[in-house]
Amino acid sequence: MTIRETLVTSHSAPAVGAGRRAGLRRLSVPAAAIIIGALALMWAGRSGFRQDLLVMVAVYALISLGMYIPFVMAGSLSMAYAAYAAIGAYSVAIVTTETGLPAIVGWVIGPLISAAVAVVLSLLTRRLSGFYLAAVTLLFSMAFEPWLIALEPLTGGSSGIGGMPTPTIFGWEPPRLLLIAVALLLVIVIATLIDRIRTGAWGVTVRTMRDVPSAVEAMGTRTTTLTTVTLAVGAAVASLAGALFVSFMLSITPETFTLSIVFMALFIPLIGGQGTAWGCVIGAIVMIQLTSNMPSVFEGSGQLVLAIGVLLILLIAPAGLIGYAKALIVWVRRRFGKARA
Amino acid sequence: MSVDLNVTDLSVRYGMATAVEKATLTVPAGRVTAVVGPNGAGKSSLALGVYGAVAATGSIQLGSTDLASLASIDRARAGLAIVPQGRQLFPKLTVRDNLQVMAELLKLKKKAVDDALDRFPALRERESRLAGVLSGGEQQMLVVSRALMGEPRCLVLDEMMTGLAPKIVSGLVDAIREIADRGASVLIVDPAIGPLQRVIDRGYVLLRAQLSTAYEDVAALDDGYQRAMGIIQHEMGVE
Amino acid sequence: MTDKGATTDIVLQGEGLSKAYGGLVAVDDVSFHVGRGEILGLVGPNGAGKTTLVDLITGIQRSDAGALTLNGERLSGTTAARARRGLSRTFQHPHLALELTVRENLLVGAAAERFPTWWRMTAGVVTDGIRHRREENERVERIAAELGVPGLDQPCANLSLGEQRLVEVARALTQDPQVMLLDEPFAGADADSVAGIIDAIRQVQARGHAVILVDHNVDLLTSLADRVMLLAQGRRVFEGPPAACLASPEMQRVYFGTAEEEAA
Amino acid sequence: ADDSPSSTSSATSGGEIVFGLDEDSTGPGASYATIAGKTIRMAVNEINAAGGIGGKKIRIVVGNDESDPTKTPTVVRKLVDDGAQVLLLDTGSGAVLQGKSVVKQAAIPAIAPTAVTTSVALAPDNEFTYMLANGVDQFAKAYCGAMQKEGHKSIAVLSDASPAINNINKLIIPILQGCVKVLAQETAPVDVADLTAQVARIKESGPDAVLVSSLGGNFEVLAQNTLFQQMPGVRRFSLASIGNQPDSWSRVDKGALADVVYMGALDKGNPKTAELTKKLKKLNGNDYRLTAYDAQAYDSVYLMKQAIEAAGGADNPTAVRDQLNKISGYKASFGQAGFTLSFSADKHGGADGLCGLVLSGFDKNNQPTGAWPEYQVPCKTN
Amino acid sequence: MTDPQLWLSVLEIGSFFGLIALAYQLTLIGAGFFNFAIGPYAMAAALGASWLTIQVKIPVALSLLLGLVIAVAASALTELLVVRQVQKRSGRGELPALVAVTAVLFIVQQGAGAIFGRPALPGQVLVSFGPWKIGGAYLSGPAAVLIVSTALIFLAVSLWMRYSRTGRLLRAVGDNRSAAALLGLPVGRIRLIAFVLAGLIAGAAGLLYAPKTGVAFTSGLAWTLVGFLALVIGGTGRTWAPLVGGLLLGAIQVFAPFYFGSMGPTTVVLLIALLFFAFRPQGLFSTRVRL
Ligand SMILES: Nc1ncnc2c1ncn2[C@@H]1O[C@H](COP(=O)(O)OP(=O)(O)OP(=O)(O)O)[C@@H](O)[C@H]1O
Ligand SMILES: Nc1ncnc2c1ncn2[C@@H]1O[C@H](COP(=O)(O)OP(=O)(O)OP(=O)(O)O)[C@@H](O)[C@H]1O
Ligand SMILES: [Mg+2]
Ligand SMILES: [Mg+2]
Repeated sequence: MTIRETLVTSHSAPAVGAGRRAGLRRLSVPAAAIIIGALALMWAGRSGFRQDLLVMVAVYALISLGMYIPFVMAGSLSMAYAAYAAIGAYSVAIVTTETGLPAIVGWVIGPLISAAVAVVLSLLTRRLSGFYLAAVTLLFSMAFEPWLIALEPLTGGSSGIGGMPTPTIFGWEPPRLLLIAVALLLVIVIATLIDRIRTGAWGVTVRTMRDVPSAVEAMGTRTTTLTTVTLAVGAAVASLAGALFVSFMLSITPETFTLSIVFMALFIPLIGGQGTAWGCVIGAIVMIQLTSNMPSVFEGSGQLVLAIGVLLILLIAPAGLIGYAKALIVWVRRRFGKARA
Repeated sequence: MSVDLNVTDLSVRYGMATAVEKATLTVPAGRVTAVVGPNGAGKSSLALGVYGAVAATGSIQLGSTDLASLASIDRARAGLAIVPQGRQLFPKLTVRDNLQVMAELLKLKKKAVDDALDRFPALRERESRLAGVLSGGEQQMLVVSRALMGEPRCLVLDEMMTGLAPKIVSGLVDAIREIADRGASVLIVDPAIGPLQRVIDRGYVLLRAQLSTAYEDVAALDDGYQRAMGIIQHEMGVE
Repeated sequence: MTDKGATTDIVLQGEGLSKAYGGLVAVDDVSFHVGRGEILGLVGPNGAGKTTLVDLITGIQRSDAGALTLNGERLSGTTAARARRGLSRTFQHPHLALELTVRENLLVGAAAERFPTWWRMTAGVVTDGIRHRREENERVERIAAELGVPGLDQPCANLSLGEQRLVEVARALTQDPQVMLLDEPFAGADADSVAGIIDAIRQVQARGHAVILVDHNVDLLTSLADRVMLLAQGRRVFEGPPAACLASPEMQRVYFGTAEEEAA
Repeated sequence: ADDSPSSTSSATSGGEIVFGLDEDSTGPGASYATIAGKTIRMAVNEINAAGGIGGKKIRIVVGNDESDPTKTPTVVRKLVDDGAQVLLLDTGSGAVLQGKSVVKQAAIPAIAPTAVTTSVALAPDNEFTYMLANGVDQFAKAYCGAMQKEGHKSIAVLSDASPAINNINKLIIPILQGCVKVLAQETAPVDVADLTAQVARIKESGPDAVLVSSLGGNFEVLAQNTLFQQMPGVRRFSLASIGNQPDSWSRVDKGALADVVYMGALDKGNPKTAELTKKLKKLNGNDYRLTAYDAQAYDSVYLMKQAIEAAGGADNPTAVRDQLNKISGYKASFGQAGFTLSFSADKHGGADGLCGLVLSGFDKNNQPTGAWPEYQVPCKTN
Repeated sequence: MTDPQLWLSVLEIGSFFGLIALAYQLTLIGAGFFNFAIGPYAMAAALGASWLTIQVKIPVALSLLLGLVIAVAASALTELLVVRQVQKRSGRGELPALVAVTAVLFIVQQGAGAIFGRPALPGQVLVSFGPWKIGGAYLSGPAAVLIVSTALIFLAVSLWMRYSRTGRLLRAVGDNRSAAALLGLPVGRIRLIAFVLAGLIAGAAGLLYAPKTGVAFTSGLAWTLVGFLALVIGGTGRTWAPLVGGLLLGAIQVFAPFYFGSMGPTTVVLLIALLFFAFRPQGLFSTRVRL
């Protein structure tokens, strides 16, 4: 039995209530993530670049976590996530520069607005199948940038918003590393939640809806409404990504979150492994490594390296890196077991 | 043209699961052989393995032709036909086009399509409708009709009667008898003997991937099947 | 043959239901009713309109004419709305999420009642993120055991078709509906599965719910049903107790085809 | 990658001076950013060949943000981590705008050689960010002069919907309205497939001349072609892009550019321009077409050099920035003869006066003819 | 809507959108997902042909042919090396394949940029004729060629789909892949044919359209997006649907700014699309079967 065969056969997910052991395991993954996050913070140290890499990992992870429920689980491809991230970013930027209210207000408003927009878009396309959603949200994404520009009094028009104050807590300016720790924690919390949602009844309903909407409908759950809810939840999470970005980069322009980020975010869950929400986190790390932290030999090759990397992962690790690791463990165990027997 | 189908040591595996383990059976020409067994026993895997639609190991001989080395399309051209279980048709093609595809695959004359349509009046009436809007039974008629195109030398019928009304079933039973009488070998695969009682000549019981030895008449087969099921229930009770 | 057929109060009633596709009238002015604890058998030749009638009742197809009442109140609206009012059904060809496990497929049925409104669906995101309900899982396991559904933690894609059909029936059972509509549950089922399904139907009946049963296994159907309705070319041609139905000339003519043969 | 981030800056301060170059070499801005990038390297080689700055050689560290503003901050920090002591932001305007605040946080002087948006050099967050070209508000004055000269009473504007162009229009159209009537303003997305409708509306409004305001590229080609087809003989004014993008000249219908007057920045009469042309032709072959990108890239490097020399080295970026603020009267390689660049604490756009602007034209073969003989802005400071 | 110039523009860009959408549709039928790399195929063909003519100085006719070869090769390789392999490894589900072709999109785009250069190049024409003035409207030679070729290509493809053996097999494979495989249809070969044909059509679209504004390596993504929209508007039910969708999208893009120019073109297109989808939920043409 080769690893490849293991990959194919070890697909079957573990049971929902596989007992007490699952309870322990449930905590072990987030705990490991926290440890890795702490190590990452140590690795970053005082290097602004490395700190930024962590921030960008968090940003990409949040965008793709936002896409995880609607796209990976429910199968509805929305192209509006760039707009949602922008909404989150602008909310924080506007709140901090214009109102004098604490930034957290922006963190709340942004996701709410994004969710509302997602609901409207989804209601408008509710009678349509998946591809229409993609088309309409694509058009929405294209129209969104001009709106940002046109709403100049609010958004600063084409130059965007700059000159934001660094985040403070009751006047105290926490060190950047601490803020990054909070950002990573946010990602871990959301990934944990979404991963848990995935295997719960709600998540299972959503995943069933993707393949057999008629069956879900026949059991009494309105699929159009459920789709709308998934899109709204996704939009809210993606919006957090924008808020996070602007809190560290301290400025935002209409061109910051564009369609290309949606295409990037499409890659992420598959790189990490679509079988779990943690795939988004792993995928974001790989993505940032491939785009922003390559040895200088690859400098100037940009998307090419990324795209080739994605293809290689798809070919070598069809279940994503997490899936590959799991298969590897199964394979090693089996070999080891056989050797002893 | 009457040829026997001889299957030796046929195994079908899905990853690590074994669906059929070294099955050896004969389907003599001119006779209707059945493989019965409970759900999940591996009957469809056996049928598909014979047809070449799933990977299988072992030898499959149709007369002197070695089928195991052929791709499924070549097996079809060598005279092997299958009624697969489930809705294995092309829903967005018209009824006629569904048959046309098969005719082209087997390089048959145009008339074969018309003959196939005429096998069931319901199909003829609906020849230009999309196959996907037919009722369950009508779809089954289409699949059966498709398999009978081109006068196959060997027929593999997987749950052929499901979803068909008694009137149609009895017509089909007669048709199968006729086909067998013409010298074709017929393999029927089903979880129940039921209305097929009339047409089955001999058979095997398939239980958890293991094929029994041949039962040379229906009564013996029925008896063997019930005994096998009894064993299962007994085991379950004990467990 | 059971003789529970004292059908006092009507659960589901249809009046003058019709559905045409172009020139083809699939269901033609059909009226029916089914009472508490009653099993209504639906038979008819292929293409008679049985599945279409079930589709009309559950709202998967819109009827051209006619009205439905459930417990005396008008039944209309979307499929989901009707399901929430107490209808559950199986599909003639299983509609399962093949990549999900059997357990997960059943869980959808068990939990469906929890997400009736957009608000409850939204709340479901949070509550399910925090706690998974054990009772739903237990229900799934109980029903799977009763029916003898194998391989709970296997993806449905790994099941044989017969096993998938059984899962389809099990899923309808996890919902504990007022009216259960089963479209050919016995097709392709082995003896054990048949016994399991019969048991389940009896239980549903015993709880006072109604069952509409479509199948071509007439022996089984007539032994189970309290009343049988015969459809042909979309019309109701006979309705009555099973024995009467079996003996009726209509049944012989349109369903068994014996009368026709004699005529020919 | 290197695992000791803190070591870099101290290690490099010894024998060399590190220029950080954020070059969009593969993204949408690649077609012009690579032109500037090449010339930046040429200028650096030239300085190094002549002994470097104060005896220290310049080393370039490169990043690529693909004109994607989400990446720009990270790329800037990477360059800083790699030891960059000054920065050249050779990327799209949107990216530069997003990068401004990070540049400020890092406190390293940065010049955006190819930037067109004036906000690059304006508050907020502009403490360390500089640009060279004339602000587009000044374009308007030149256009006004030319329009008056030709007797145009009314114009229509056709622009793409990019934020940069929106920014520019916001500045120039109010000024233009002071000298001509603006009858119609049509916009279309940058990647629009057809402009017939917009041009039809412009035609209906009946202007004396048309201003095409775009980032260049496909949009400009389409605009010039469509205007030429539907409104032949009507004078067209254009921004700088068409003159700086030689690849678009051959894509426009033959003869269609003859009616175009664009806001060039190159004048053969400027001796420094001629000098640079010679250098680049030697390097890249005789067919080489000098663009304003080349000139601005070249000047950016030399401006940095001048500031670093004045600061006595690049170890203290803030000192370099302060010296940059003191540069005045630097003779530019672009603009009309005598055009100079100066900076101060509150003037981060380098151009002195209007004569960085050179109204230019094309001939019947779509080849630029250099300074437009009809009219040029006078070089007085404002 | 009386200005013939506007209608000509609709025809011109509509034809282009339609061709791209047709290429999409063929791979959609053959492989069951949207091949987002179609736009880059078209771009690579056009950019490659221009580069071969201008830089390598190969005769135009030959470089146009080589342009087509580039697109066909790119498309065929996508199927053989990427889609087929990915689907083999990750089983059913369109997600991995969709993501894989998105990666191909970037690879073709950046690859073309690296090989043929990043500056835009003018499109090449075999013979130049025109422009003509038709009733006051200006029709350029390349536009006329584009419109006529589009009509011919659609005619050919729809005849092929309906009457040829391979066309019918392609529809069958697209309809139910597992049934096709079970019966022994040559699924792999038919899919490859679909990809080759899609590459051919995409390449032709790129070559025919490039003379309008030239082509740059970044054009691929833009073309991918408009083609996708055209296909969605048209629906996938008929062979002609992509053309109708393309023309409709063209009409929206031309007439919306003409009548509502002040509102911002993208917003208008969005609003019209929403209205359209509200009344025609399944696109213009679609085939529905029972559940
Ligand atoms: N969407 C549709 N378009 C056209 N015809 C349809 C459609 N749906 C059903 N029909 C036709 O209506 C008739 C009734 O179909 P229905 O599925 O209800 O039959 P049924 O009684 O369930 O038959 P079976 O026993 O074969 O399942 C059939 O002849 C079928 O072809
Ligand atoms: N694709 C698959 N992957 C893994 N296991 C499978 C797959 N298909 C079938 N199996 C398993 O193989 C066994 C045999 O399946 P098969 O379909 O041959 O059964 P069958 O006898 O035809 O049953 P039925 O009467 O239900 O049709 C079953 O236990 C099933 O779970
Ligand atoms: Mg089977
Ligand atoms: Mg039916």
